[in-house]
Amino acid sequence: MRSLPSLPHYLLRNAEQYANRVAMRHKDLGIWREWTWAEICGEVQSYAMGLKELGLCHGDKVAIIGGNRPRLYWSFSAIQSIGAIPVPVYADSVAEEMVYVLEHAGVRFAVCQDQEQVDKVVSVHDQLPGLSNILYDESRGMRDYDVQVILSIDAVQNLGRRALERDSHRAVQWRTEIDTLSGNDMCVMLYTSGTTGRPKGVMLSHDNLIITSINANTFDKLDVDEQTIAYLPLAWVGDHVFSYGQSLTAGYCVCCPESPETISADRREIAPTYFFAPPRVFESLLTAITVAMEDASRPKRAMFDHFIRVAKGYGEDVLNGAPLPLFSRLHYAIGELLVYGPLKNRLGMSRVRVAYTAGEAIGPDIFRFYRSLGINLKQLYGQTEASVYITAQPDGQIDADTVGIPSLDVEIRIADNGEVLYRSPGVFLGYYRDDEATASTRTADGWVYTGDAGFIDEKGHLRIIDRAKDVGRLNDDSLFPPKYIENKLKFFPSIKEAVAFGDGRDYVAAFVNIDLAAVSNWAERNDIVYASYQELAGHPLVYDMIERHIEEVNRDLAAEPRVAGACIRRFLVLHKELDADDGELTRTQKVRRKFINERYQALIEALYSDRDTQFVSTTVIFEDGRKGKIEADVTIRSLGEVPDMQMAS
Amino acid sequence: MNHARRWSDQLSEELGSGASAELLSVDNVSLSFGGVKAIADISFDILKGEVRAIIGPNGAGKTSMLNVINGFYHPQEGIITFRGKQRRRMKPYQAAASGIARTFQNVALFKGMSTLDNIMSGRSLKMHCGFLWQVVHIGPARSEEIRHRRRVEEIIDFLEIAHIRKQPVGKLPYGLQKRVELGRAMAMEPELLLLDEPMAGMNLEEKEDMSRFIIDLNSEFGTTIALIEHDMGVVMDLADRVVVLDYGRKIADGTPAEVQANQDVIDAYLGVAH
Amino acid sequence: MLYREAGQFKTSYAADQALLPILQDRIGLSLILLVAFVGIPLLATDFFIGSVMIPFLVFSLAAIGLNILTGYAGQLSLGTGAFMGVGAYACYKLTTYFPDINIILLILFSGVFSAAAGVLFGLPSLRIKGLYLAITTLAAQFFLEWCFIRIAWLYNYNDSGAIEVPTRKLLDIAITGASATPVVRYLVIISVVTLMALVAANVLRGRIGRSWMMIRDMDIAAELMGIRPLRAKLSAFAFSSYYCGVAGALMVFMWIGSAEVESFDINHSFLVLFMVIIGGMGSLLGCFLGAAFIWVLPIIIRAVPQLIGLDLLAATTEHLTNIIIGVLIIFFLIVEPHGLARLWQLGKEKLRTWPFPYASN
Amino acid sequence: MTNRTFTALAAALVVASCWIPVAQAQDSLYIPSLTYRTGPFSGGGTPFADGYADYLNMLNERDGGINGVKIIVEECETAYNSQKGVECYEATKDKGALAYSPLSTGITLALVPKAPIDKIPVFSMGYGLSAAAAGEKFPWTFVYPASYWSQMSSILKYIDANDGIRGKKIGFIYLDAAYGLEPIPLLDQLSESMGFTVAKFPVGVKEMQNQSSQWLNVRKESPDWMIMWGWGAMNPTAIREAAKIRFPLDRFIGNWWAGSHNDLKGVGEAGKGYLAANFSGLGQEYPALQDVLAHVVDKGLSKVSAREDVGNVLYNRGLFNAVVLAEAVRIAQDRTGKKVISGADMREGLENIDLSEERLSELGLPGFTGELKGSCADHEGGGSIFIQQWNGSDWEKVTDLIAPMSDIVRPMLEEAAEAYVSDKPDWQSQTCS
Amino acid sequence: MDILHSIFVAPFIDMGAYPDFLLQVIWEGFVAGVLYSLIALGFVLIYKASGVFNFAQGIMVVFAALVLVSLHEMGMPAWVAVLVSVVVMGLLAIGVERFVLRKLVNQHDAILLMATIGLTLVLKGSGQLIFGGEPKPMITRELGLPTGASDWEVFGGVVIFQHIDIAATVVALLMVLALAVFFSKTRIGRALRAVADDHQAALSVGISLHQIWAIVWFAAGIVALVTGIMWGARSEVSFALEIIALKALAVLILGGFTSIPGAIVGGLVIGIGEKLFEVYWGALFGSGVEAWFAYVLALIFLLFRPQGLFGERIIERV
Repeated sequence: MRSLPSLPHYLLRNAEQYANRVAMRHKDLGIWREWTWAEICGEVQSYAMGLKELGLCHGDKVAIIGGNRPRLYWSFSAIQSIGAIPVPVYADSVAEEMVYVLEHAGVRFAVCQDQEQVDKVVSVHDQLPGLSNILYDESRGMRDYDVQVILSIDAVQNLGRRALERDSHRAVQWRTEIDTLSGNDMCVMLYTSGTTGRPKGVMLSHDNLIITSINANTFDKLDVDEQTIAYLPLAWVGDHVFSYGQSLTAGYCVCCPESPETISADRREIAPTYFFAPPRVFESLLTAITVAMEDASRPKRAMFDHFIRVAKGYGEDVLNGAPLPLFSRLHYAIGELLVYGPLKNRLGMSRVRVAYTAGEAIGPDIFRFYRSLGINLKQLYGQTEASVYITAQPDGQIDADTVGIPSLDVEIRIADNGEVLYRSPGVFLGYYRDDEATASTRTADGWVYTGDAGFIDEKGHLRIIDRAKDVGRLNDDSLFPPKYIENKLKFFPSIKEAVAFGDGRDYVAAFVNIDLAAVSNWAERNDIVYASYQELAGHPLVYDMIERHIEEVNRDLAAEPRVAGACIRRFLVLHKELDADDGELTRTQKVRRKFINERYQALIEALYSDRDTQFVSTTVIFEDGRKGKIEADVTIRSLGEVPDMQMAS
Repeated sequence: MNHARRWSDQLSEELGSGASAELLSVDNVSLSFGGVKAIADISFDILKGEVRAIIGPNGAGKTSMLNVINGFYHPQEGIITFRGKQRRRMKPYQAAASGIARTFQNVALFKGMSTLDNIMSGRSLKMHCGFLWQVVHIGPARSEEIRHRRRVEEIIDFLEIAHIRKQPVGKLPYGLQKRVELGRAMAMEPELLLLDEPMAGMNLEEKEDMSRFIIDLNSEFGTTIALIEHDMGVVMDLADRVVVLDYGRKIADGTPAEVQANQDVIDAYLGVAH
Repeated sequence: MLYREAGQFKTSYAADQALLPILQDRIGLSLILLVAFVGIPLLATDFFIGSVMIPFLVFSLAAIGLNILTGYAGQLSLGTGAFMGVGAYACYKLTTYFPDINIILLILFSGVFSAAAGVLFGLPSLRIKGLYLAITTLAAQFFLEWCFIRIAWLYNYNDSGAIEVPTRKLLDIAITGASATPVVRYLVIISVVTLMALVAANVLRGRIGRSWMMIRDMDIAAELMGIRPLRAKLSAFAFSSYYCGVAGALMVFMWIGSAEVESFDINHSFLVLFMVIIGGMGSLLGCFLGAAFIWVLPIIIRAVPQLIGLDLLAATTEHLTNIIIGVLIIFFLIVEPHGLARLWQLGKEKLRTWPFPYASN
Repeated sequence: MTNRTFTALAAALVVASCWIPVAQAQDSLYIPSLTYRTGPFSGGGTPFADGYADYLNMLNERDGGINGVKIIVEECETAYNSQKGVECYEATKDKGALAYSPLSTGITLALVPKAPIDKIPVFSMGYGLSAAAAGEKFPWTFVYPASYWSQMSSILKYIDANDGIRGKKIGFIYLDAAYGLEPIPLLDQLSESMGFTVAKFPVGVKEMQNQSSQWLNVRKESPDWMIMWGWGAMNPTAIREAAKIRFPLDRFIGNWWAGSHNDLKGVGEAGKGYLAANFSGLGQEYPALQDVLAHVVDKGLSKVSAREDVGNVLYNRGLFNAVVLAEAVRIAQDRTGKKVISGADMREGLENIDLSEERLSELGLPGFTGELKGSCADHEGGGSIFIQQWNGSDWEKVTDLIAPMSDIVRPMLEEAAEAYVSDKPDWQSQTCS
Repeated sequence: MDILHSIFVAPFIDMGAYPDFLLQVIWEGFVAGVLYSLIALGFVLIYKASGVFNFAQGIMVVFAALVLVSLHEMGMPAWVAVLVSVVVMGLLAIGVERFVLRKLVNQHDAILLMATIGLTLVLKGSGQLIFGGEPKPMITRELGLPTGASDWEVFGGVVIFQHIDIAATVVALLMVLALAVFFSKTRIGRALRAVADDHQAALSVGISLHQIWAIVWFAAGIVALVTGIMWGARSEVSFALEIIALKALAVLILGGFTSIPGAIVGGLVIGIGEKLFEVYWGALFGSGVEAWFAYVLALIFLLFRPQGLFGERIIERV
């Protein structure tokens, strides 16, 4: 199928081809409001006209700040339709973080969801000389702002409508203008949240998005009947592709939840057929399931456990359509009736045809758990620079440890140092105003460095070990892949976060962050009394439990020759939760390794000494914004015995 | 970009210029129960659009004052003028019909109903559809119900309680119950909203939320508010004018700053013997 | 477990406020109605229809009446029996004077008279609350009972002092009187009860129903929200008594076929009250569950010794029934004071959240 | 889960109990017995039910049934409650029930219109609808051996014979319900023709044991005679109250439901002199009763609590009820030639009943009651009663049979029957040649 | 005019014309009132101490009397039977506390009321199951209660006093006195009074709430037994008595739920009132007005004084 030149073209196509199909839903004021493609096209048209009235021109950048709201998605289309470039910004970033992006992109307009975002932009407006207008979606609290500069999307659309009324020719003009867009034009600029350094503006073209979207739709046979729920950050490439690009190209319906608190209820109501969630979401869902089942009556729990075992036994085979004895099929069918079906129903996943997880490694147990229930959960590997898709698992070829085969039209190469490179139609135009970085990432012949180390296994599936630059070596020269180790640790429900050290050291040591929900539940069952997170984290029995987990990880590591030298010798349980507000995690909840190295210098040193405890004092920012100090004596524990490599192998 | 300015600032200027109309005035009102004087000869007024605080130590007659204003108690003496109409005796439902709503010191929600129904109940006065239509629940009855539901949903959205929309209120945490009660009073779209200790028993965060709602309510919808509150910080932040009661008498009336400086008020709060 | 609600979303307030927003409930109710309207008339024995279903439906309707007053509007009443009597006697007089008007219309109209009686005896509710009011409704009960005997006009001066139901026809099929077959009477009753239950559900979810619940939950707050207590309470009395009246008329005209004052005595008030308590105050479903429980359980208890071949004295069974019902009432109050409907509600909630023990998210 | 299991079990039971086809009587005579051994009137209901069941069981034990066909007596408890009575009726009628004796005015009124539809006769012996004595209008209902109105006329005859009723004031104290209201039309009618005045004292069902105001009124009105239509706890209370206000008890006459041993047992000596109407014999000294004692009571097959209860007024009345039914069965068998008969055959048997003095002796009940001969038109049979008096510890028969004033009563009955039928267009009547 | 005459004039002329009869009516009303009061007293005892509106009080009267009579029937000497009956009522009290009240602590009033309605059914069923449903004569003579009557010739007529009625009055009086002494002079009694005001206070006296509930139910059981004996002696012991017990509810309205003097005065007002009304006005309405008089009187009374004769005025607070 020949693709159309730009995303607005797809909007026009859908408005014609799928005119009366529901394109978008939004739970607003208690019910799901619906818009058909034709309606959306009309809204976008008047919106675009209004933007033009306000003086927005081809090539202008427009920041979009907010949650998953229909009008913000329409903003993308409206902006793109007049050749301007939308720049979605993470809504939870504070004004100081935001100002860099806005300033760097040189935005002319900012489209904000509500007063909160408007206030942020207003508070830094003096640093943004190019900013001329602020638009907002929700009018609550907005009545006292200057209506000349700060105006609602509704008002803009009214402007547009009036303009259209004045001059009916404009509608035609709008379409002609869209026709001038070409596939190579920049379509959107996405700032990567960068684990290191400043965010970079990834420029993606219409073709990047359109071709990858179409390829993805083809790969998973997604069509106009899909339902998906948009709940991930607008500024993240994934949402832009899943909820915008793929929706436009396939014509399927995107549903926006009512509020962050109601996402799971809203997901249950919508029951999406196509669903993406980072491993974290699946993990916390599973934890919630486990915790909730702890409270179930004994027979029910026994039944639940039984059928979960049954599912573990042949659920995956049922999903893959492998031949099975009749009895097993029956057994599984009963389980489907009693457990899996209802469970999927509660999770809002009973209609899921394709579910993806990516971004990080997912625990194999967690991964298999969902698959065994009959949810077609798959992994993919992607990047902003690739318009997401690099590799993905095709149906029936699923393995928890791999990220699948190269996506359609994607080529993959492994560099000598183990770094993965790819080349695809989705490869970005370049970093905005940063040719140097562009050049160092993308070779002249179009290969892009992913920054991840990995290898292709015998079945042709890609396996990712770690960030290429993070893979270090111990003093005895054995390989140290920190993230690989951390992920193994994090697969235990009681461990929320882990940070491993070892590069240039004698042995591997680790920080562990307990998962409060899981551990407090465990503590309750074991009659452990505690007053605070800190006390629980320092509890000897908690240490014992963590120690057992680490021993298990060590056994696993020892079993793999490539990383067998990286067994953990010493660890500590952190007295506080690693927090994005304190800068310890990125907004996407990734560990800021460097920052932690600096902040917890004393603890790290203690890990490599023979001390049993170490005093530490940290400054934290509380939820209400006040600053405070947390002080603690953190216990350090050595593992009695590291598994013997020979025995293991 | 400096154009953004709070409307409340303008409002206080207007108040200062004395342009605002009197919404309610209480003139020489006295109330006693079997010989015990709860309110003795109190007069004060509430201007349209302002936030008026009534403060005073425990037992000062604050709640009794609210009860008099909304017709639950009938004062033995004195006259109440609301929107230019004088009255001495009035049934609570008549007060409600004339545009006075209130919340209660101890949450007085309808425990058997959901959040949604509780707030819907605030629309009772605005619903008029006849019995026969309700019986069949089509036509006007249904469209009326839906029309008001929409309005109620806006309040739910305003108060950020969408996630408890369908939960029975009895089991909600106290702070949320107070919020629902405010929503119920808002649903009446009153001219005058009486809030009896809207922040009693709340933690700091909840108090901040509630303050924000009260300010927004006052500024966005122009609702006149009279509130009883113990937290002086809150009163000083919210109120345009304050009246201070003690042992059923008025001892001070003025802006927060004036009242704070008043010696009688300081004595009353410090518990100087009378 | 049976409830699979994923994918059921509402795009309008009308759908969101529907009586049965959940698809599975709609299917369930449709099945029940199918069985009730088609299955039972085709398959069940006359005994089952005549002595189980018809009384069950009549009492369900009476229980709806009482539940509206007690469960929804919070006004405890012990006068249900008498209000049923007013309906029955009114219907008798109406059909005497207007023999040509369809008896179903007359039955429905006779409720108006008991509604009027309800309003009259509801007047004290403005000043009297709770148990005190319950006792004053006893005045209604005993005074009306006395009227039913003393005012011979009410029973057309029959020598027997009882009302005897004449045969009345609809489309040439006898629907009252001895020649009306149980199936025909059953179909009439179930139609009336279904219709009236629907009406009750509609009224209860609207403004009027809400005003009753406001008065019940917090009468002071309700008044300060603009509800006029007298109007709300009296409308509850009227509406409730209307239902009781129609139930009474149905009881006499469609079930027993004759009635003297004993048919409306205080024990009936208690019987209906038990149904409401066991079924669940403030629940329409509870009315049906309670009526089924109180009416059908004794039939089962009576049948059990026979089924297992035990030769118990009829009287012994009767006493045992009393004891069992009494114990069950206490048991239910201890286990679930809000009745069978709440148990069903909890069970349904369990089914909805299955396999989780509660709604965790 | 337990909850659901319970519900399921209950549902299954209902279904089972309601859909299992009822066993049709193939080779037996099925006679249901609507009893009330519970409730406020159980004091009267219990001995009646005992006598009823014992006689039929005696026939089974002694003769192997009637003409060799076993009788099945099934009790169903009504607690004197109309709704339960109807339920009992519905539950038993399809088992081949031959006749119903509901022993309650309320239930009788409910069953009378059903009888012609279901073709099962109602035999309300000395209670129920007086008008049912008119057989032409009520082919399916029988009130042998006398209607309330006949009884009232006999009682008035007794008063007239003893004291001369003209110019006297007669007090009528009655249960304020359908049962007590029944004889009032006749009383009013006769007061004119016989020249006496009537003072009425209703006793509410709830006030049965609280009659002091009624009797204060009696004292105020000071009637010459008192007649009582009472039942259950009303009777002893009334007699006590009468004694309290010193009303002469030998001028206080109860109807046949107000003159049992149960009523007077507790009153004892204080009730001495009290009179009551009756139509069934007293004591156990009848051969048939001896048979009952020998074949049933002594074998432990009876539910009577004490052997001496056999022969009590209500026991014997229940027994008499059974005698009439058994006799009707025999007649029906003779007339139809079938051994196993239907309800319709039973109706014929009842209509052609003929208990002559001779026949009674054959049955082992010589002089037990007056002659009873039914016919198509006459569903009352004899109509005679006798008066008995309480001697402080037992009843004594003090009069011979007193025939009713048929000349006055009969036309009134016919008229009442006419009135009953008038507003029922498709009522099934019969014409008697 | 005739009607007005017969309502407002004739009855009083009647009363004046036969004062002896008027006295008799009042006496009869008084005795009935005493018995109403006794039943109401049982209600009040329980309501005061546990806040339970004991609907089963009426059936307890029947049950207690039935136990007594049946025990005697089984051959037990009368006074032994009385003692055993007391023990049975004690067991009943403990059972009710243990299996009903304790499980329903802190429940709503209405729910507790419903529970006692359930209890009514249980007592009714088990009473009939064990002792049979037929009315039984009270063992008046065996208990040494007087029979017979005395005449008092006055106003040219005669007033008859039944000795059993006099005895009932005396016993009721003694009962009230005994309760008064019990409440004011004994430790448990004081605790009971305290519990009516404040549950915590009672605990400080060292008696558990459970014990207190058992004790008041026991006390109410004894009141029921006495009531049963007296009423049984006037008529018979039968389950029909239960309905009459409902009249005690009207008495409670008049007297207030928590006032013992209220119960007594209320009982007498209703007893005397209904007899006077029935005898002098009843004929106007066609007699039988006693069935509703008490309730209608209570209703009218409530309209003017919702808090009862001895209750305090309720001030509603928000």
